[in-house]
Amino acid sequence: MGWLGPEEWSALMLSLRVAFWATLVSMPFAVFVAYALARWQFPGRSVVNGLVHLPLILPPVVTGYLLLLGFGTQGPLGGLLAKAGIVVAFRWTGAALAAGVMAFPLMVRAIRLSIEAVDPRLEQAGASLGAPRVMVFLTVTLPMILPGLVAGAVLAFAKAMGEFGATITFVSNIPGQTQTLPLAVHSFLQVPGGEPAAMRLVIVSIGVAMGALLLSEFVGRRAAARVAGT
Amino acid sequence: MGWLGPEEWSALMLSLRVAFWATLVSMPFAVFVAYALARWQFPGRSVVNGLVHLPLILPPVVTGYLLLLGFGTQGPLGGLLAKAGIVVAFRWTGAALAAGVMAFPLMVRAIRLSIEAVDPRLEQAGASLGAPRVMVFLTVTLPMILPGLVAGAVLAFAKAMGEFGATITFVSNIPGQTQTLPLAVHSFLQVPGGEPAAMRLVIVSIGVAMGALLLSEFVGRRAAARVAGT
Amino acid sequence: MTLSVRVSHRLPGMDIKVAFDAPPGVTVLFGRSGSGKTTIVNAVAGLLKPDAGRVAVDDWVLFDTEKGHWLPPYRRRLGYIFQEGRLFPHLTVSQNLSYGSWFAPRGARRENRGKVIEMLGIGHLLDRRPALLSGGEKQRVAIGRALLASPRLILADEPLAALDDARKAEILPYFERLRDEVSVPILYVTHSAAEVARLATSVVALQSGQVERHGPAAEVLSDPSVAPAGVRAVGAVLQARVHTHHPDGLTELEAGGDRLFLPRIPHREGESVRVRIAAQEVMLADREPQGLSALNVLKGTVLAIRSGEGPGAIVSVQTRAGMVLARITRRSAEALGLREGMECYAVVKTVAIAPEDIGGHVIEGSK
Amino acid sequence: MTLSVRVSHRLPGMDIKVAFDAPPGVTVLFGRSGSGKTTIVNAVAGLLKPDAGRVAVDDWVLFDTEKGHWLPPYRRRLGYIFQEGRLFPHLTVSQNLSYGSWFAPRGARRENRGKVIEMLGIGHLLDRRPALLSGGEKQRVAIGRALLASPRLILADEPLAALDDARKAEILPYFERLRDEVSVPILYVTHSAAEVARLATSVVALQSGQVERHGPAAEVLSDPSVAPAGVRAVGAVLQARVHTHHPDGLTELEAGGDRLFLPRIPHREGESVRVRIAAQEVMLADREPQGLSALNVLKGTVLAIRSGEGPGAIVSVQTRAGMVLARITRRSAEALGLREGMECYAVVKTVAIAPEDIGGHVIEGSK
Amino acid sequence: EEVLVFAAASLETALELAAEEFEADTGHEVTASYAGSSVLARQIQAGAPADLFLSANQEWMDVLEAAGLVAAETRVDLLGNSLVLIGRSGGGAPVVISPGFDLAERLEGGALAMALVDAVPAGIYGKAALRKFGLWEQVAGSVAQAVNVRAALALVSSGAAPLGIVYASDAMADDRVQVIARFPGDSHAPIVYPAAATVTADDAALDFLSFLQGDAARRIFVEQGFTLPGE
Ligand SMILES: Nc1ncnc2c1ncn2[C@@H]1O[C@H](COP(=O)(O)OP(=O)(O)OP(=O)(O)O)[C@@H](O)[C@H]1O
Ligand SMILES: Nc1ncnc2c1ncn2[C@@H]1O[C@H](COP(=O)(O)OP(=O)(O)OP(=O)(O)O)[C@@H](O)[C@H]1O
Ligand SMILES: [Mg+2]
Ligand SMILES: [Mg+2]
Repeated sequence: MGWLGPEEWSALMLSLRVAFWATLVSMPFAVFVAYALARWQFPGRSVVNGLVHLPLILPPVVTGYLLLLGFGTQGPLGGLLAKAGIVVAFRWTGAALAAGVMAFPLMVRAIRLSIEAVDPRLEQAGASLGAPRVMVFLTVTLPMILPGLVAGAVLAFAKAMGEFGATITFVSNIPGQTQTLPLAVHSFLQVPGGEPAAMRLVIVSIGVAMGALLLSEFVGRRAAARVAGT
Repeated sequence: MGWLGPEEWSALMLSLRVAFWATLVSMPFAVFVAYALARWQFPGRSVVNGLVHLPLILPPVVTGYLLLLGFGTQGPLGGLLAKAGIVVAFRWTGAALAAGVMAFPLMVRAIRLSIEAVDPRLEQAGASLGAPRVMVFLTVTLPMILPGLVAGAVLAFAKAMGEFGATITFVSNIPGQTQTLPLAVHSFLQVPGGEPAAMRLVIVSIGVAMGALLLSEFVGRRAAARVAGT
Repeated sequence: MTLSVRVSHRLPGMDIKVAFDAPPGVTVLFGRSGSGKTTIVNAVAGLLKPDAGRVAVDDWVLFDTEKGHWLPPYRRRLGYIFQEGRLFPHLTVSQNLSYGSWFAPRGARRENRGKVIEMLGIGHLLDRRPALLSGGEKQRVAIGRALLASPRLILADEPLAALDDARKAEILPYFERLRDEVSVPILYVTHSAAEVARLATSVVALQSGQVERHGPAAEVLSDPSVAPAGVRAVGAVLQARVHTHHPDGLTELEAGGDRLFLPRIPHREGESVRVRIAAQEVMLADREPQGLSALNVLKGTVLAIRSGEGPGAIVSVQTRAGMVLARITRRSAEALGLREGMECYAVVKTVAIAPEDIGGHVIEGSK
Repeated sequence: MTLSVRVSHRLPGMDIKVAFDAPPGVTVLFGRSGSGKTTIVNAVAGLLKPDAGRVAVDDWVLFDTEKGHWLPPYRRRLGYIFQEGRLFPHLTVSQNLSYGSWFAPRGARRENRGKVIEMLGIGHLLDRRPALLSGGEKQRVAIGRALLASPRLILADEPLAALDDARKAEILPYFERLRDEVSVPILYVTHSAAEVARLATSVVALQSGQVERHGPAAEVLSDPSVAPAGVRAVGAVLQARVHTHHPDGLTELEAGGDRLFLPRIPHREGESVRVRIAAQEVMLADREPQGLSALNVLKGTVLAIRSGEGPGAIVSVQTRAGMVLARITRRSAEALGLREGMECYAVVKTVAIAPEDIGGHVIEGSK
Repeated sequence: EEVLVFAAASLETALELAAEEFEADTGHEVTASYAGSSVLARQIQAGAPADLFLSANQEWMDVLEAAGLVAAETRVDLLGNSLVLIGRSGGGAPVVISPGFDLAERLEGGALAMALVDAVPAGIYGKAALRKFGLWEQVAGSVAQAVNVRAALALVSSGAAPLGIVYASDAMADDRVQVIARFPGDSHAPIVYPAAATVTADDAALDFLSFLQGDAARRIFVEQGFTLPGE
């Protein structure tokens, strides 16, 4: 691609990969947590709720720092993951982890709002027709929260595309490995005369995110229209 | 307060003020934009939608930089505001503006999801009983989206409490004026041995945000329960 | 106030195309499930913008697609009782009831809130939210909400469907009063023969989005070939006066010199009432019946015999009390040798006249 | 299969406390709006956990609070037709109909989908989503969804409320078949006298959350002091056989040697049918009536005369065709000098027997 | 072979040019991660696979050395820098900073852009220099502390702040700003960029470290406005 240099190109591809996986992998957890928060009463509910929101409240640098402590090569969780064959420290996987963690509260909130809007009487109807709880969730709740799921996913994706502070703190700014678009933008801004290059990358990220947004609007509207019946 | 130094105390108070106003002032705009996106078809809908999400997509530094260009003393919008007696450059008002802008997409999304979940047939019922559009909104839609509004507000508040990149880029770090908690945390983290002080501030922000969260849960649940009738 | 409706609208799977002018009173929309009743009511309410049409009450035009005129719903001053309730879930019953009055113009006629609440039997529910109400309670609140909105036009889409007979009997008179005293035009959807017979000034029978038959209630209801509410709805209405309340629980009416006995009705002696006598409750005899349990025997002459496709025939008999319709089998008609001008006796069981078939007031075209 | 229900539950504003054992067949829950019918049905369905109680079908216990036993709703194998539809908005009509079958055990008896769809008249709607259906269409889909779920217990909460008479007449036989052939226990809520009369094996009359009266349908329905569906529901059921279809549109039945004429019914000649004759459609005479349009005159003897508080009395007359009930005024009873053992004639208009009062099969306790 | 350098963000331009030459000379590949010194130091503490660390201040290098994460024998003071007061281009005549200088008046009510004065080296040096001339109290309330020295530069070049204190190397890189005054080298602690190899570094990394101390690299650094230690 002529317009983007090879490094920029690789930053773009990396960002896409990071954002995609961050969104995809965190989605099931987000759905589960959102469902639990919306529908169950359990001790420690507030604590879970608080934990979920933590990445939003903390300065990203702190989140990154905590991730570094927990998931670094020396960190306890990092060790666990490494045993499972997943190395996150200073890898793109770590960038995805950081982006996923940062985007998690947004996703959970969107999904939770949607779940709370589902009429429990429809879920009851499902149960009355013989569907066990899990099947009620899959056949009634899940399809009905699709618009919220899409909204949550696009929020998460956008956030993941733009995440900077936690990523650079956690996995550093290594070109080709952890240098996502925002980090590349940041690097360009550090260099005198780097603004045009930075602007180019900003435009690229906007383009990608807008594409995702348009797509999600389309999907979300269709899902909503299905339910509204129009 | 013994535990916090006077500077830290002032950073806390400033953060609260910034987050409070950022949330409060952006709320009506967010409601309006969310309603427009949810219920109206107009040319440029996608553009508006894209613009709203921009702060989420852009690295915060870029957002801060754009704010600086637009709302700085030299910026066109900054000039306009200054004529209206509102100076934002290097003031806490600017920090609030930055936080508000960063939190805006989160608020809009939450509110929009809630609006989309309101059954338009209830709004029709309102109209059939003689309520003009605005009154239908105020008496039917608004009360019904209260949970979403609360969710949006708490997301925005949390985000505003944690906002760092755009704030420091836009209004710098002026103790007592623009040094919010995250900026103070950041400063502490820059110097070796600053971690304990930083951690103290982090704990304070977590405490504040959890308080807001608990309150919002309570309000949101009550609002939802009213509608659910239990 | 004449309600004039002209609506054409294309739905996937069905074309709606109706036009009718309804005289003052209650216009009942009648038709099988899916025949387009709600769609038409929605168009009148302004909740659906039909492809083409015009709806007006006298010269107050609600919309006219040709002239590009469209009154938004909130300016139509409606009392719309929706088929599905549509109560505001975040408001208490009391607030739901008040909702319309918040927006009613200052000078508007107001229904007596206390009376409406009492009639609907929802006084003990005022502080509840709709989610905690039973199906019928919801429906009653929805009725109250519409009635208390000071409407200039009432749209009622099966308002009594979920209610028990006793409750229905309490609410129906209210609609009658609106029709007769307050003269609010009412567009009323129902499947119930009793409600049609009791309330309708005119009936619009729909079939697949088209008007199948339209005319004054008495006329449509006495036409066996249409019989929109099923043949059971065919009947005639007599104008009578309360003569005596007897101690054995019967009320004696006087109609054109003839006497009618009914189970006690609430009207005062001397008051005039409308009595609907369903055609299928009437037997005919060619001589005065002896030793029969029926107390009401009206002497008259056969005016006409109309038979449809089925085994039945409708015989109109002119009595001193007014015209009475009888639905009998063609076989009986032949056996009795009925023919126009012949003298005969109409026999009506006392208990066959149900309380919900007695209305308190005169309506046009009812005689 | 006996349905045994014992539920007590405290609601704000009302205490529900009921206990009844219902014989196989249809148990009709009857009562005014807000009397607790839906609450009880919900408890049986497991959607509401009552404070205390036990519900069982024979020895299959759905729940028993005392023993801490609670079968989750999805294991109760229900076909619950909700008062408010509750169709899945994101599924097409066809998918809504299939929903229950996705979870039915392999071996479960399946209704014939095509037949159910045809009976409900929803074949043209299969690809639509519920939001695009009319009120009655939604209700019909909801009925289909429940019937096609291979239920072992059917709960029907006013399933026919929004339907026209013609449609009701098409659907009622299906419930009869479920009752008689498939013997699925059915708990049925309705306000309609015709439905009670037609379907009910036993009736539970509720008042403010308490059982007011409970017993076999025939018994409860012929008791004027309760008359849960209004006195109009009182009636007797005759067992008859289709004798001849006459060319003039009448069907002649034979019952215990007596003849009954009805407007044509669809049953084949020789087939046996149940005919319900509403008490208020029957007149009594002390001699054989002459020159009367009624074709059905049954000779019999007075078995009992029961009068309630009103002006009416219920007279049971033993005829060769079976016991017939007549609701007449006390005044007439006196005028005719009716007393037990006296010979009399029951007169029934041919057309007064409506098609929906004819069922195809025998039920216990119906004779 | 690959060399992974963790370098302070302000070194980026110069280091990239030097790395290019080194790569051309040796065929090794240099990858650099640029971020704040504190961030990089913490990452090395957390086990980052860096070969070289180029810090913008001594403290973080001290921390790593004390922790035994960098090889003490490889530590050198690679570069120096000087502090300047800058304004927008065409903004007025250069001055000499002295205790009597009316900095506040020169600000005309605007902000003085600096890097974080308690956290980022450029800010710490700047604050010390202002103190030395007795100017700090004058302006303390109007100091806009940017997240790093580049951001402080951006505040000036965008016009948001009339004046700023940055490194000479930064001022040179942006032609929208001009140097108004230079702070004498003795007005603050010496500005030094220490460099060291980590304990896991291989030969290629050590080669690059020596290359950075060689003439070719020094030429580049000077061109970019850095000074050499001891000069
Ligand atoms: N969740 C609840 N909380 C409080 N009261 C309730 C609740 N649900 C129902 N009720 C009340 O309990 C009573 C019985 O309700 P239920 O729905 O069982 O009535 P129903 O007999 O089905 O009436 P309908 O014929 O109107 O549907 C009603 O007065 C209703 O207001
Ligand atoms: N938005 C829609 N899109 C497509 N078809 C529709 C829509 N709304 C209604 N219909 C169809 O139009 C027909 C008429 O619907 P309508 O609601 O007017 O019927 P109805 O006469 O009120 O019936 P019911 O007595 O069952 O309420 C139905 O067949 C229905 O399926
Ligand atoms: Mg309808
Ligand atoms: Mg109910």
